[in-house]
Amino acid sequence: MDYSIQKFLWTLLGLFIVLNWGFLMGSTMRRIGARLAGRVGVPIYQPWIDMIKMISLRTYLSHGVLYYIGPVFRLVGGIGMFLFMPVLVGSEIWSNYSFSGDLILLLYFQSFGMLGMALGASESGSPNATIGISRGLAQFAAVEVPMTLAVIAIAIQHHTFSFSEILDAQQGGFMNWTLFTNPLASIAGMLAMLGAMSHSPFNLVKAPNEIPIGPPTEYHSSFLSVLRTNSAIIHVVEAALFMNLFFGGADTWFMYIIKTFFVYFISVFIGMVFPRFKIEDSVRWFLKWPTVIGIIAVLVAAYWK
Amino acid sequence: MGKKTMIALITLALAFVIYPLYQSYNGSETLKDVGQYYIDNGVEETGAQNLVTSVVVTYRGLDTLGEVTILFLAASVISFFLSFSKNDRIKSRSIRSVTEILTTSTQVLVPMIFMFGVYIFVNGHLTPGGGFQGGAVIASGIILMFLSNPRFKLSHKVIQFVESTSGIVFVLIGAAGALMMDGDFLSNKIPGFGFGEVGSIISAGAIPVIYTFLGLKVGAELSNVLGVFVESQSEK
Amino acid sequence: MVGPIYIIAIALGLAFFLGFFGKSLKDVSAFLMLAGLAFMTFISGQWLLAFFNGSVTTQEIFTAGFRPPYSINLRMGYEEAVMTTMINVIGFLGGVYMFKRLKEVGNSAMSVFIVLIMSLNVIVMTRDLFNLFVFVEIGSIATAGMIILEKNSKSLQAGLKYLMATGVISGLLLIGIIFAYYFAGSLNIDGIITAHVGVTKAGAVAVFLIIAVLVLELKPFPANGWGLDVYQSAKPGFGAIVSAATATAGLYVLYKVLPMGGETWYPYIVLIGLITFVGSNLVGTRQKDANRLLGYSSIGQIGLVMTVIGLQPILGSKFSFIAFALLLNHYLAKAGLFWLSGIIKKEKISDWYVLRKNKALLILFVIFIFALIGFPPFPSFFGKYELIMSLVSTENIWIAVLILLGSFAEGIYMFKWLGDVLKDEDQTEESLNISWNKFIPIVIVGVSLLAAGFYSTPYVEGAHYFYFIPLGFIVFMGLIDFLPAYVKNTLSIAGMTYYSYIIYPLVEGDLMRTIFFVIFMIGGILTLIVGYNKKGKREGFYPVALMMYAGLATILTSDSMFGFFFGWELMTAGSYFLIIRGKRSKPHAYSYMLFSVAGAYLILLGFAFAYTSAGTQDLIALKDIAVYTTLAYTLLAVGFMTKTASLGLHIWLPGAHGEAESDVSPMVSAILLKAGVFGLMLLFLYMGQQTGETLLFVLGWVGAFTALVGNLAAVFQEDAKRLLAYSSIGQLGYILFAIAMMTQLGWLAGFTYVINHFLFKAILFIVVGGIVVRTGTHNLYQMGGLLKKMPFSFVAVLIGIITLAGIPPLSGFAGKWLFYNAVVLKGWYIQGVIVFFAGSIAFMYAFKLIHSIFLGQLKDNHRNIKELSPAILIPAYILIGGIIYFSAYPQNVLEPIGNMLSAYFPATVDWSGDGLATTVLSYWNGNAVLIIIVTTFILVLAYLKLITGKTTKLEQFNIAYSAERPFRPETTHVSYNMFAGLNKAIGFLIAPGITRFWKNISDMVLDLAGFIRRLYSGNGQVYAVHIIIYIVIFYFISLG
Amino acid sequence: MEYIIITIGFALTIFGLYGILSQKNMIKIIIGFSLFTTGINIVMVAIGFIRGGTAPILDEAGKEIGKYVDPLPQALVLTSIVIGLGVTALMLAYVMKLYQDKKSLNINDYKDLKW
Repeated sequence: MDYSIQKFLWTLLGLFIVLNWGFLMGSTMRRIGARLAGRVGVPIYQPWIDMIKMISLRTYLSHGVLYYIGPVFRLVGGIGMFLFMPVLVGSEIWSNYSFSGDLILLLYFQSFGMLGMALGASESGSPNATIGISRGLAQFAAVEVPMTLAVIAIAIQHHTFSFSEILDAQQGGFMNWTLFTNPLASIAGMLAMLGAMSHSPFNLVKAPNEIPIGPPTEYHSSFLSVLRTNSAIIHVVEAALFMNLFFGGADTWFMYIIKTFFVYFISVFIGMVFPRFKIEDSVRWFLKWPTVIGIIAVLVAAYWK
Repeated sequence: MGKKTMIALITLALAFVIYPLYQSYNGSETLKDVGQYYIDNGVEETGAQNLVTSVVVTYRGLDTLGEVTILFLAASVISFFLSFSKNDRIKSRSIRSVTEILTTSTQVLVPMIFMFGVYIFVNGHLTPGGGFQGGAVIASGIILMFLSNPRFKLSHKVIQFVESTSGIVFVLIGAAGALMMDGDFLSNKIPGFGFGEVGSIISAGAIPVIYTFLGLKVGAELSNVLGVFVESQSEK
Repeated sequence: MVGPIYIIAIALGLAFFLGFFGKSLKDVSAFLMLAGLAFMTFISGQWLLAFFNGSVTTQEIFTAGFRPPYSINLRMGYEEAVMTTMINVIGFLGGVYMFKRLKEVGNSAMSVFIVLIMSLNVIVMTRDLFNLFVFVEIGSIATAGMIILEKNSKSLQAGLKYLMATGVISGLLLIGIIFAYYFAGSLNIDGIITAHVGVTKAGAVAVFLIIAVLVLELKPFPANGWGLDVYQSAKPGFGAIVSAATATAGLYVLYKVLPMGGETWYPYIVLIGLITFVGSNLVGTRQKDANRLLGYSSIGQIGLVMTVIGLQPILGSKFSFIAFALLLNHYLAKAGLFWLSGIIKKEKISDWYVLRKNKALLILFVIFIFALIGFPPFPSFFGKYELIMSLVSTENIWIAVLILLGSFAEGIYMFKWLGDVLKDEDQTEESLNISWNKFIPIVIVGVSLLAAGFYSTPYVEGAHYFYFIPLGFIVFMGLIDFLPAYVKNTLSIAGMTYYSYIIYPLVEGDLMRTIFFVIFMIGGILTLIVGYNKKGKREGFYPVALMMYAGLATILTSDSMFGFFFGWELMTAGSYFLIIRGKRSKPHAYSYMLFSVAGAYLILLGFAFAYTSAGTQDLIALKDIAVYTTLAYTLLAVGFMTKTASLGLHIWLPGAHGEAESDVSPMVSAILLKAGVFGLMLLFLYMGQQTGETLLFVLGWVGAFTALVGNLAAVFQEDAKRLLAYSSIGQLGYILFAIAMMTQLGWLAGFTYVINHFLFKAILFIVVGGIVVRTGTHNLYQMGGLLKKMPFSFVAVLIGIITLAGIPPLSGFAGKWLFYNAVVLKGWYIQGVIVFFAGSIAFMYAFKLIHSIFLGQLKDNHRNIKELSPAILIPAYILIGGIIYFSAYPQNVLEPIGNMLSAYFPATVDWSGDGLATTVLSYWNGNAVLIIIVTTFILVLAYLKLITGKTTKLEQFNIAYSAERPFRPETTHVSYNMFAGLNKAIGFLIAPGITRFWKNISDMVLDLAGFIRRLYSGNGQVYAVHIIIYIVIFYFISLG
Repeated sequence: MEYIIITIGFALTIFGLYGILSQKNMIKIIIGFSLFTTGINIVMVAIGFIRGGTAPILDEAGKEIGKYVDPLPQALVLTSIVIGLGVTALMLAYVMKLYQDKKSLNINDYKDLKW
């Protein structure tokens, strides 16, 4: 069978796994959150039901072409991130399309989906959407700083931007994880992740009670289903990204699931205990502590090199 | 420190600047070679026994031409003021009363003054004096006329005519020198004007002629200036 | 040949002769006067010609048939011939100009005028001191007379002040002369020179008095209040004579008499000249009265020439050209300006907008201004260039600096004036009535200025007639300005295409130049195409646009520093006029010009250092400059950075680009800025990594902060075009940062940004400019929802901002990728992070732009708006084609550049056949990324289509909005202060501190000027005191 | 003898200058100018002086002495006198006009042009 087709099918499979794992993880988190709040919470299979419901809706209202294209952009953004990142360490089959670009590509590809979302949502003309987007962008810009610092620190440390090499460097015992070999960078990175995941305290972007669910305000039915699909994927992928950077990646699907769950859980857990930041506060916050830590991390790394 | 004192100081500073000149001066026994040259060759070269005249009219004739021009300019510029004050000219000037003595003495003196002036510039190449001096004397006669008769008016036509003719003659004589082969502007070796015998009226080539016209011109110009002053005057 | 002596004979004869004419024959006398002046001109002219052909040698003219020192002699040499011709020509033209007025006043006025001109001739020719004195007196009396051609109390006062001043100084002159005779035994200048009277103290004082007085005749700053009053109150027609003819004579006399004192005096003349040039121009900055302003400028220019005269021993063989070029330039330009003032008849410079009623006069005015400031192709440009070169190469750097300062001060008020003329609200209906006799002379001097510039070419190393070819075309375009726009547009495009075709061989083979060639020329043509959607004549647009492109082409093709500078200034001038065409762009064009001029002077100094160390004008001289290395390179870098609008030098850009016309913005933003980049790149390549270590490091930081501040400011803009303008600042910051790294990757990134910025900024400015015109507003929050009206524009902008934000798969990402590698390899981590932060901010304003214009709520007044015209969209889409190609095959563009760069830097990136780029750190396959993303996109789109049934379109306001339907788009369109949160957090970073800084500096200058000019109390007596004080101080400096 | 002359000359020059600079009445200023120029003229004459010399007129009277002063400075003086006269006349004319204009002879009243 032709290699490229083979590759394509394997990747599709991986995508499918990730998607469902994303759904499962999401509902689990909601249950945990509910328990912490003393509620029962949704059943585990809730996301699948939602999907079916949304897709099977009859009425499809559209604000225009971009409103239609927006979710596509968004999902491509999510899938793309999945594609450009190897899933399992050292596995040729599960390396997806990471040969066409590395960490840098991934960092900038985040914006792709965001742009699409922004375009689609703001064509709807709903002020809530636009407000949400503007906040999202501001926060994203701030989060980028510690993120970049962490990435650069790692790049200095391992002298590469390529995932596979970063991962290889972390193999052989958890003491080789970046988390331990380069704790400062890891802290900066993880703090950045909180923003990237945009859970509370950094979820003013889609502040549910202030501007009903923010950017996706106007979305419903199949459009929303696409967005949900994406968020399921993106959560896993984001988690996987940090897993690969700091937690030595995963050599089996089992490790993959464990670690992503763990990483994701951190962000959610912090979200449970902290109140929500105003946008300017979160921007200030990210430009303060995480940035300082990041800078120190970079300097240290540079010094060691 | 008052303004005047400051100005005094500044003036003194300038005095200090030029003091070395004063200091360096010691009346000399001998002439500079230029001066000596004039003494030695002046008479032969120009035929005038009054060397000042020969220097004024010949050696440094260009200066003299400029001099005349300056008077001419002054007169012309001041005559702007006439056209200037066309509008605000006071027709009826309050006339001073003039005493009998002044009028009579004027009638006696003016002709003699004119005569004297003419004498001075005609003999310019022989005795002290010359065109300018003579012209000035003539102008003084004119002043007297103005004083004696406030209504007296100079005829600008006449003045203009005298002025222009004499000026042109001067220039022409100068040019005549240049037009001759190997000749120079304002040289007084011009055919028709013999050097004659030094010391007599008819001598020194073109000098007497030039001086005569200079005298007329200067006289005319000075009187012109006076006239303009008087006319554009408005006493109330 | 007619002897020079007849100048005197004719003039005086005529002057006296005019007395015969009564009031009746005024016409006859007037024509006689003109005839006389013409004949004088003829005499001196024929001598000039003879000397030019070398058919005669210097002639001594003796008077009275005796030789000097016993009699007065005149001299007619080459120099005298030139000077007298200049004087007589201006005399004749002035006579023509003042024809009517002189006739009114009468014969006496004509006589005075002709005598004045004659006296100036003699002053130039005479070799006898006392004779000099006499004719100087004639000159001043005649001047005092001419002043009151303007019959009012002011001119009377000016006349009296003038008489008092000249009276005092001529008295002192007389003392000097008589003692010179006393010591030298001769009045002949040559005799005195040979006598060396200066050896004794007293002799020195005598010489001092003579020189000091001749200096004072030139109205040196600050002892020149009387002169200024003359300029202000006299008839402008006569002001021209004073400024041009009298000054020429005076300067020549100084030049002639200076040897009497020997070498020692030259430095003092330099000092006086410099003080005059700088001081006079400085004080001029506060002046509001046109004629007095011209007075300040005249005195300044005369001071400059005086400086050059004093520099004679230093300049050596170049002296004649420099002095003559500067003198002639001043002579023509100032005469022209005074004559213009005589036509305008407006005292306040702010009333000069009436000049716009007559295009020809306007153009002449512009020519004169630019000639005075020393722009190409005017003689002063060549003169100043040579002057600075010689000064610096002879270690007289401070003189050079002061001269440039003075010129800059002159620029301050001249360009203020020009701006007022070009832009001020025209409040009057009355039209200019121009009589031929006033118009012709101005045209003559204007044309002579151009000719003089052309003929200065052979005297300057590195100058070619080649540079004048485009200028010729520009003149042609100016002449056919009456044609409709589309014709001229076609012609311009044709012209540019052809010229590009001519010069391509010059850049061929040099990849770096080729890239900029494409940007400048092809980009130029594309932006010109946009011009097709302009209706009407579009007067004056094409000449200046072409001027800018001609300058850019010259910069690109010139192999000499001179050529580069020529092109640079040409480009500056052209872009200035392009920018000032915008409705509200007067102040912005002004600050643009000031920054450009200052920058150009810095560059000039840098070149001078290079010339000093290398001894050649070839650009290669910039390679390892030996003298003042750091200083030289810093000057050059800062000079170029004024054009790239780096932080601190950027304040002109937003307004200049934002307020410009819709198709000018792309020209000045996407194309013009690259000239600065080109300069910097050249500089860095020549400078090399080692030499510029610290400088480069600093520039790196500057670049980073420029990027941050520029982008941040863009985020908070509500004005669409200013947003783009600020974004340009940011982008140029990236480029500066990238090339400052001086690594192959850094430069690759730099080039990528250069190309990308050219492509997307051109697209964005073209389209947004078009939209601004369509919607009739600059404000983003007044647009919105235009997507449905202008889909093509939307796509163009979308592509633009994706590239801008560096989002994969488009070519913007190539820059980012190279950047990351470069930064980590170079080790500029922190700067790098700042730049990346700036990058994510760029994404914000990119979104704000597209959202506010195309998305959100459509405004009621835009309901029936049309898509942009093809003239705009076609160029935009051609550029998009460029982006797509670059995105799909980055290798094809970047690999050759990389190879080119590996000549200068170690190669760090290599390309495999299938478009995979690898560095030691990282890899990226643009081609693959594009394919993957496009495929995924299609699949996902198909999936969505699959799961989505038939959609129904919603009404505009049919949205979930706090449970009610908004009814006004204004209240629902979120755009104003969009990123309030960010502003609260880090808005303080863009507090307008830098603008305030420059404001304070300009205030300081103006206050200083205001303080100094209180010297000019207006009291004639005080001016006399000034003169005495001046002499005393001069004495204590020179002899004390 | 000649020292007295030149001293007087310089003194007049300086005094005249002081008058020009200090007096407020324009007529007086003009008088200052005449003093100034006169002083200079005297200096010029003194420059041409030769001890025991007589006027440079080579008639019998002169020939007896046989020693003459320098004729050149005298010629120059003649010229400069005339020039001085021209200037003075012109100044007077100006002052006259200014007076008709503002009815004041104080130079401080004529400061319409400044800065």
